[in-house]
Amino acid sequence: MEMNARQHKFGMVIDLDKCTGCGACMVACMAENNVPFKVDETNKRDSITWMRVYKLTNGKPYPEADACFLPRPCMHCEGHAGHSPCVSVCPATATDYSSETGVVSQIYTRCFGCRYCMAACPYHARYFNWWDPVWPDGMEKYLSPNVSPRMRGVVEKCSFCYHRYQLAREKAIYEERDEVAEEEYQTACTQACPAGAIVFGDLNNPDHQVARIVQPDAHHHFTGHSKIAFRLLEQLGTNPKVYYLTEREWVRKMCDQYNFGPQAAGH
Amino acid sequence: MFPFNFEWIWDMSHMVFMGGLWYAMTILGIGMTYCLIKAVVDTLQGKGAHH
Amino acid sequence: MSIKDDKAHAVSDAAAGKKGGGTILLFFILGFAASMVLGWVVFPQLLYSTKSQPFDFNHALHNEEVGDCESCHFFRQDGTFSGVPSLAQCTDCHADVLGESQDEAVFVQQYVHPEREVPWRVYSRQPDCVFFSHAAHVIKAKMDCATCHGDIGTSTSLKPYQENRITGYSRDIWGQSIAGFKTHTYDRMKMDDCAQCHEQAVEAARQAEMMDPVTRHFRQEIAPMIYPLDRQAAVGSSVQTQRDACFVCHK
Amino acid sequence: MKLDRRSFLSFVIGGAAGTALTPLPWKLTDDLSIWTQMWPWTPVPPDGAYSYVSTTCTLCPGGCGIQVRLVDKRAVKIEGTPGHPVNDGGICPLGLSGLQLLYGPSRVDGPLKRTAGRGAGRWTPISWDDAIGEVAQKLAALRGDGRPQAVAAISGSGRGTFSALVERFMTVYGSPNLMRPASAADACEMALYRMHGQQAMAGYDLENADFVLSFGSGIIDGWGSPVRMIRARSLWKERKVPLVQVEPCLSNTAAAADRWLAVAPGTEAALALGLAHVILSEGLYDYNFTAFYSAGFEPWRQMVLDGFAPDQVAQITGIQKDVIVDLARQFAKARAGVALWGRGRGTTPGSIDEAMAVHSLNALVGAVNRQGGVWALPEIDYIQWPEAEMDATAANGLQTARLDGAGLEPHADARSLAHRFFTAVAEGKTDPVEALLVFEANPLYTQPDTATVKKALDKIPFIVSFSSLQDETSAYADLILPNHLYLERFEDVAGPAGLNQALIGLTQPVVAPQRRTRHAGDVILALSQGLGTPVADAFPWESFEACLEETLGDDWDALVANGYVARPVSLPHWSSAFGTASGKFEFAGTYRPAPLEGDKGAFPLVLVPYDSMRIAGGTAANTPFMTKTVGDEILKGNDMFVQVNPQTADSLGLREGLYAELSTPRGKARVRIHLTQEVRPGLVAMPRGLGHTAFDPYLAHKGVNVNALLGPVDDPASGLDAAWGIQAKLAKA
Amino acid sequence: MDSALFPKGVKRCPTWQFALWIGAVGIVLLWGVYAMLLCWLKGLNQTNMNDYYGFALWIWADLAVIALGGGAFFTGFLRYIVGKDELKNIINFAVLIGFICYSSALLILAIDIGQPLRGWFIFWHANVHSMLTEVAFCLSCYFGVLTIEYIPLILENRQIDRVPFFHNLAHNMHEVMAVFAATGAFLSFFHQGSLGGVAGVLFGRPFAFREGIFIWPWTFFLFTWSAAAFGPCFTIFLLKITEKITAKKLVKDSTVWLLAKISGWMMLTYIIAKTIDTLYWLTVTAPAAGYGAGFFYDNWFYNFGWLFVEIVVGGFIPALILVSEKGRRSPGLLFLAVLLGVIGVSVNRWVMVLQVMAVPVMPFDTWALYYPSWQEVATTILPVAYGVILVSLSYRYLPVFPNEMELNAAPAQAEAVVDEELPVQAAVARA
Repeated sequence: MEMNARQHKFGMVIDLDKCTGCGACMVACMAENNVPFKVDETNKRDSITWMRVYKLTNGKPYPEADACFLPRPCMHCEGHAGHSPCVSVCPATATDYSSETGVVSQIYTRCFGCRYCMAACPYHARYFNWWDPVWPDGMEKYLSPNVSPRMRGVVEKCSFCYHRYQLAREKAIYEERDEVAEEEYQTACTQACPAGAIVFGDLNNPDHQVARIVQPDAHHHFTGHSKIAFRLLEQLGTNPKVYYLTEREWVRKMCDQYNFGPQAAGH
Repeated sequence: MFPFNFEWIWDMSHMVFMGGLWYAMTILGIGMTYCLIKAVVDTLQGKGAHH
Repeated sequence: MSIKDDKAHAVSDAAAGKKGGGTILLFFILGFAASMVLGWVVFPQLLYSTKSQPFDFNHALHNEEVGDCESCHFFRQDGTFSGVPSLAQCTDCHADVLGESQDEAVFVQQYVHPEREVPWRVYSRQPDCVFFSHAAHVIKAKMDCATCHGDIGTSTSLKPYQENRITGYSRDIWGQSIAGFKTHTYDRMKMDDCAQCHEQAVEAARQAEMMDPVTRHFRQEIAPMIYPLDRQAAVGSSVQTQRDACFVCHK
Repeated sequence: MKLDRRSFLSFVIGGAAGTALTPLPWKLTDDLSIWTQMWPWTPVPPDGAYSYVSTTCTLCPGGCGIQVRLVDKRAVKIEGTPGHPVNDGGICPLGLSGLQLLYGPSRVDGPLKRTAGRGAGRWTPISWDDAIGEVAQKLAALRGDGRPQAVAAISGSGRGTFSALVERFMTVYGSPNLMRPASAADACEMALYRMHGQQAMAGYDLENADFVLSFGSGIIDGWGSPVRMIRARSLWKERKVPLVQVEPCLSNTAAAADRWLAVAPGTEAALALGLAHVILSEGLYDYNFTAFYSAGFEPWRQMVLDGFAPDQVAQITGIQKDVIVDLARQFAKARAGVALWGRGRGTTPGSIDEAMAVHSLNALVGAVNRQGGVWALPEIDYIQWPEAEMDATAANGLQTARLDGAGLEPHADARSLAHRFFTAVAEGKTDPVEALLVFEANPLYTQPDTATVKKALDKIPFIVSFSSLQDETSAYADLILPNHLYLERFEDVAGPAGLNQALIGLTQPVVAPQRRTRHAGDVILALSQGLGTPVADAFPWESFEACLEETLGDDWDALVANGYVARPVSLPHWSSAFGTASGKFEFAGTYRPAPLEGDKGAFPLVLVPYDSMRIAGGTAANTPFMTKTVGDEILKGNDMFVQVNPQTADSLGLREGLYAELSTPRGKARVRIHLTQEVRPGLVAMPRGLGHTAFDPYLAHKGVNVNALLGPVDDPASGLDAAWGIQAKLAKA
Repeated sequence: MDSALFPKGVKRCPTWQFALWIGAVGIVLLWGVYAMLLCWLKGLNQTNMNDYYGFALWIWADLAVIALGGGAFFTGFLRYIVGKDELKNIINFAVLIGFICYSSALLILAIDIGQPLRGWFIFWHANVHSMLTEVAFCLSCYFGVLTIEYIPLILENRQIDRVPFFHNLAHNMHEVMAVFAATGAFLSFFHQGSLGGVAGVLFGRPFAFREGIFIWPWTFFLFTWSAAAFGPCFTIFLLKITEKITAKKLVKDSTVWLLAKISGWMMLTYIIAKTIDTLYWLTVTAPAAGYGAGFFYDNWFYNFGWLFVEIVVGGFIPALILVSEKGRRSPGLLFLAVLLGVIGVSVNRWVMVLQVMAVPVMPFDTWALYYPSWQEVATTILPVAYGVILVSLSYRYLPVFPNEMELNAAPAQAEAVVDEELPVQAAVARA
């Protein structure tokens, strides 16, 4: 509860030209956030991966084929005034948009599993616990106390490692500082990425790297100033806080949905 | 649901939506109570005994 | 059964109804009274099982010896709170029996020597989904321990631990009153109780803003136009509830 | 008063009305929902004090620094060490999920003795004393017979103190038969030995290169030290350093490269020489280096000019002539261009000719021992133990020929040829091997042609595995003496693969041993004690930890605190850099394509394995988390997909998702088809690292082990395994 | 045996036959109950739903039965508010069908949620911005209304009616029924609309998203409209089936024709509105989000055929049959029209739930198709079995059809014969 604190807007910039598709972000996220696993995880439609790396291909024949990897965390959409696609549909207020941090939260113990938010999310960033989370005997020892394991029957998703923000804030309070420094609050995927493809920080803070890279334009729906920056499904108006960078035009066209619409020409 | 619930805000949405709902529920409640009480009174007055 | 029989039956039933009015009312009252006793007296007895602590502990005595709460319940360098002391902390003094109490003997024999952590039952243990920052409350908001924990620091022995058979939590979370009433801030520790306090704070801030319309107008209307990226957080950070957002207290 | 139906009804209604006015229904409703929020079968991780321990990851040869987050005494997360010279905070999926190995179901609980047929999976736990006693007895008996050479050992790593300890043990025991699984690093080492005249590792100064030409190296697919390579590649992106990938299929590296040259498989050396041709004929090479510091330049130059003109090379490689010319010019004109070699992750050694051809290309532009080039780094020489005393038995044993033929003609400069060992034993052409000790290796899975390996193991009556995990080889052993896992033990890591620094990393116990395991180093010390003088005398240390501390000497404290020490590298000037007879760099290497195994008529396609960062392909196996990241176009249920070009599939009547039988001269497997334009027509690409049969249900029986379908092909120049694929056939199943 | 419970002056099949019938349907019911218990005890992994199909067969079934159960509110609305007295002959049946549909919907919802024991959070922690909250509240309240409307019918059972209190209660409830019906109509208009809003507000799902007025997307109005149009269709459809099975005429033709006519005009106006909505969405709304029309139907399963079936086969054709006097008076055409109508509205609910999930919003993703598990099918059939049983019981014991006696007054059979004496042969024909 920080009254009149500076309004943060935590966001991410992912450089698709640096991303190698190694999957470290996915595993870092699973390890950080007590994500469960099953014996068979090959049905990707019921496999919980808060951070998922998609493989995009340009569809051209050999040897003109090209591929690109696109890591997809929760976009923490701001929508219009915090009404992201998933937040306003939740009937039990189990998910929420924080105007203080810009994080879309999810309370697992409040969620009763109607899955409306999953229907609402165009990014498939929300996952349902179809099964009880079960760890092989003894393996529950590695579970982190900072993130509560989710029970069967509820929806979960990427939290931008909010617990790290909580811990960083506790430290700041203990040291009687007002603010958490940029490097003090970084998500697990950002920290792990061997390519340094993920940058995380406060989009509202011009000193933060994310803000410097994309320079979100507050007067134009927070689109990035950079020519090579785009947001996934920009046209839907979800106003996501995850920006992507790539020099490859085919990737940008495929992802931001400007290819069909009337504005196909200009971006 | 109720003003003392954490989620409650005194705003237009809550007043219109919950207001409408409580209004409807009140009508149903009062209606049913009326029917029940009247049925008890009628019965005590010996109405409805067949033939 | 013929129609004739039916008619006869109905008439006799109706007659019985008139005669039995008192009986019916009596049974209604009986049922009512029985359920009241069941719900208000028997049910709470059944709902909680009383469990004893591994051994008794005298807060008052320890407080006298070490001087303050912080010696045992302290903040770590990273701002986290240590909570219930670990065995290692106790062993600093209690490597061997110091006093004469039976409880201390139990402690030293059963826990200190085999190096076994004491399985304390914690009255204030919250569900795993709760994130609670002692630093935010004690250091930043300068709250007293007693606001939430009551006067446990001056107690001379541990009260019995009443465990809810369904939820596994201490009765102190719901409160001793089965109806959920409370007189002190520390009587209950449910989400509503956290919310109550937080709401007062949010409300106070809102009032403060209301009192100064110029500042309020500047903050809410003018400033965002000039510095679109440098907005101040609105009072109450949740878009849904206009209060604190979920993740403030949940993990 | 009459107790009738009505009274009862009245009682019930009264009860219901009353109940609604008590807390009972409401409290029960609330408590039941709290119960669902706290189901007793959902674990609650205990909280505590947070701390970090710095150590080194040994799950691959990359040598990344890791720091393990602890909550009280529980390890809860592995993270990369910020500022570490190798990985600077970055970390790979395998390294991240190490705790799943530590606490996982694959761990061997304690010493186990086989009670039924090999591989039947029936074991009885025995005490450590009995286990060590049994091994010591067996070894003592063979030594007593005067046949110490009948004991063979395989050690996963060739470097570090533990490896030295094993080597010392085998030496004083009297057996020359110590092998390690070969990789591209061995071929590279051998190439450097021939061209530089020194025993050295190749270090690549990639951070300072300004043009990178990779001959099939999976730069971001696990080649070298994987995290460091990925970091280097990001650096190139930032500095606009071009990366050109020469590879038949669109690997992740090829997709990430600025330019992908879809070369005909197996003709990479020809392309290297074609580039050399352009550089030579256009005079773009480093005159200073070739003229003053190299030997054999003229004949090599003549060989290149005669046989590798761009249009000839275009014929061989399928790369257009002007592309070759253009690329050669760019490479030569770069200030610090460097060419890399070693297919994919470098799991198999490959042709040493090819290695030398690529290295010659580097030499041609003077990229040897130069900033941004290739450096020959001698091993860090900190293991300084007094020479061990040997008795006659040991001396006689060591006189016998190595069973794998390494060090003997025609492979005099080979140090270990593991694949030949298994083939020789399986074929029964050698003196019998009576006992095999396996340290940190899993040959039954990682060696090509696993059927032959199994046949070889069948002929060895006594196999002892020291594996911490229930891998395929330990499942086939007679005794398992489980080592601590890397997070529970001390170990040193010398010089991560391909690094341009001299670095020693320390692995140290982060948590107490989770199972009844013992450090394999301590077990060797105990075994040597069991064997008595003179073997015991060679091991004066009380414990492995003591040995390690003594060996590392002054560095010990810094290692314990930071997890690593880095030593400066001073590059010798060209005039003193080479240890060859001429004292100069020797140009060598040509294009001598080794034919793939199998008849092209019966097996018209070519099977090539590919590597992925999401699948651990070596001794370490996939963790549940990693398997979770594997796409459903690779693995679906237990079925594995092979990737083929639609053109290839069309000709065989195969469609997406169909089951097919993939057969090679070495075996066959049931697979499914995934069509992709990323694979060259005529090739069948298959991931390396699946198809485990041991470990745990989260890993076992998922997919097919590519090594079961591949066979080794001896490189005539080195004796190492030069196979990069095998002829194959794909038919509808 | 149970003849004393029959409504006055009507004929029913023998008890054994009825028991056999209930037993047979009961087996299906038990199968559904078994599947339901599996879902509750083992969790939703028993279904074939997945993270792409969070909403699947059940939500479709929910939306469909609520649309089909719309006959209750709309007939009630016409009867009590508009004052079409003629409809009193069918209102009981409409209420019964509505009661079945709504109780089924609530049951399915209770199975469908991941945490049934926390289901009450939707009320307690209500988020008023969510269409689903509105649905939950109005649905449960309207279910209460239907119960209130259904209770007098139960109280009118010949034996219950003899108890003075119950007789009086039924009488009093009838007196104020218009108030209940009006409240019900109010609630119904909203929750039918909210169900449309459930899909229509999903601005992240360009297949579902519709613009609209204030907080309501066009689907909000279209759903209410379609429920009003197609609900009565379903009532007539079930009436015709019941008449077929019982071999009796139960409702006067004039009543059916009136309802069919109103339904027909509602349908015609609805389907025109729906067509306009579809065209606007395909040419304006969806392209604005970056999607062309072809994108949504570019699949072997989900193709333009669905649109044709929904709008032409299940929309215009039945509407035109019903608005024409000739059409609705021909028993064959009438039945065809109500059948097509039922199919049409079910298809509409299907695409608004399942195709929404199937369309790959991220262009690099693939179409997601799914087929339900047997547990999902069984739990979806469960309400059907339950409905059949409730209709059978109500028909047998309650005066559902006020005109039944009058319409089936066979002069040969005197009132005295009503009960046990009924010949077995005749009963077989009437079962």
